[in-house]
Amino acid sequence: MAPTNSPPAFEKEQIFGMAEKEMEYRVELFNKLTHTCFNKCIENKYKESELNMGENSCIDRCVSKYWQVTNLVGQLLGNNRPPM
Amino acid sequence: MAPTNSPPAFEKEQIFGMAEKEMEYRVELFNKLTHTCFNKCIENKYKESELNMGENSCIDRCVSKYWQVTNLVGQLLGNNRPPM
Amino acid sequence: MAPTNSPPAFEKEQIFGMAEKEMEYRVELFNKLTHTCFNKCIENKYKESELNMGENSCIDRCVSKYWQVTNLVGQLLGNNRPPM
Amino acid sequence: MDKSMLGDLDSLPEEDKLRMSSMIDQLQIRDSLRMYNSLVERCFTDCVDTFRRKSLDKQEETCVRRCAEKFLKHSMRVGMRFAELNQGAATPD
Amino acid sequence: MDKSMLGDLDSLPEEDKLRMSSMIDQLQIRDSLRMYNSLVERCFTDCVDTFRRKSLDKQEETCVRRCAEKFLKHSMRVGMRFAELNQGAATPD
Amino acid sequence: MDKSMLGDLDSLPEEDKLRMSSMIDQLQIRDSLRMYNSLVERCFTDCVDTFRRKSLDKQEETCVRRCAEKFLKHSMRVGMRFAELNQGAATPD
Repeated sequence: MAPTNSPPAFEKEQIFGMAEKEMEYRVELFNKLTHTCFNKCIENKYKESELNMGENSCIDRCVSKYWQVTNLVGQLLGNNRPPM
Repeated sequence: MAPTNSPPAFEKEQIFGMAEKEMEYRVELFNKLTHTCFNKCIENKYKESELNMGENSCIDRCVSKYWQVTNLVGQLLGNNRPPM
Repeated sequence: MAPTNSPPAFEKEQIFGMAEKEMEYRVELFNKLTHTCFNKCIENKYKESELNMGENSCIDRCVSKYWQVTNLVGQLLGNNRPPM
Repeated sequence: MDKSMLGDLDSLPEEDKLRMSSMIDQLQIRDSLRMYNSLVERCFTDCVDTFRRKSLDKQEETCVRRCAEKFLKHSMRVGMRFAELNQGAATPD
Repeated sequence: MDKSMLGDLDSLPEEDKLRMSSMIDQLQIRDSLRMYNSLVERCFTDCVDTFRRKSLDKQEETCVRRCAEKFLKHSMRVGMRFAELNQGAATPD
Repeated sequence: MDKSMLGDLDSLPEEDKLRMSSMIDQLQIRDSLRMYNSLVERCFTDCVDTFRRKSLDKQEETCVRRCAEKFLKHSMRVGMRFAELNQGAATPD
């Protein structure tokens, strides 16, 4: 960023705009991950309201793998930083 | 709301922000309801462009049940007011 | 637009708001088209990372037909201009 | 979606009323454009399945027309029922 | 979604902190309302399939309750795992 | 999505041009981040189906790579065809 001679109000808007997009991205990542792992791990007959042991370990692994896919796709897209 | 001593401009932004989110929520509720009941009630072969009697009564009941599910889930989430 | 006597700041906000909605619409159209044609044309076993000849020509026709459906639905909704 | 479902503006001061009304207009424009996009997506997905030519054939076109008309009628009916529920006019089974 | 996942505000000047914090609040409100809507959609889609009456029957109601409770527990667990990954606490297989 | 598809700014006064251009930048950033998210969701859904370990196996990783590369190529081709249609360059069947 230019230190002083640029219009600071406009520049600040840009920075806040970027920060907002970043946060929207994180929220969307979390929501997609949550819905996708629910689809993969939870049987949709809902015989009980507790998560059973199989579902719990499936969730943990699903989150971990989703995270890895996020990093892998990020590399392919040329991002040089982790998803968060 | 505090009557005078608080920064009114900032506070007003908050109120307008809340109102905007509320309205977005209502629009999204209506759209999800519309799409879900279309999926449940309308056969997707489209042999004619009119709604038949069976479809019409299915729609009415679907809207009614969707509304009840909205209220039920709202209770579980700890909302103490109706969906609108 | 009224030339001078109207409140220009408020009016300008309206115009920028409209322009923003239009652009969001175009982005969404492009994204829905892309995802729909991927579903229709690309086999999801991913045996290779290249598009084969059948997929390529399917994509071209899919885009063309999607465009026509956009125009057709636009006419039914009473739009008198093309989708872009 | 009917504008009246989004809120009652009468209690607001004039200046806020204008702003709130403009906000509702913007939401409605966004909503109609999204509806347009999702209607196209739905009718395309349900009606178009072959890609041997680049133009819609007669049968696909008919299907798309019916799909869109049916969706609009459906949407209007849902809107009426929805408005009744909002006004607490729901009657027991 | 936990607020702390959205960013660290300590390094900002006071005025910007207020604005950023308000932005985060707005995003969280929007996110909870969207979550509410999509939870309703999911549980309705999975649990309600017959439309011979206009009221939920006992079985549908039980299904919706379980679906919603299960989703909330699922979502909390995902949140914990997600937070660990964010903090680089992930351990090898 | 190509910036040029979003509009022609040449006719605007300088100040509005700056604002409009900034708006387009913001939409593009949001769009790329959304695209990233939905690409991950799609390739994960299509490629990962077993949860006996917490790391991707070789086969899943290959599938994700191909899926992402294929989607990007697909998306570029769609963009070209879309641009042609926007410019009215569409030719009959």
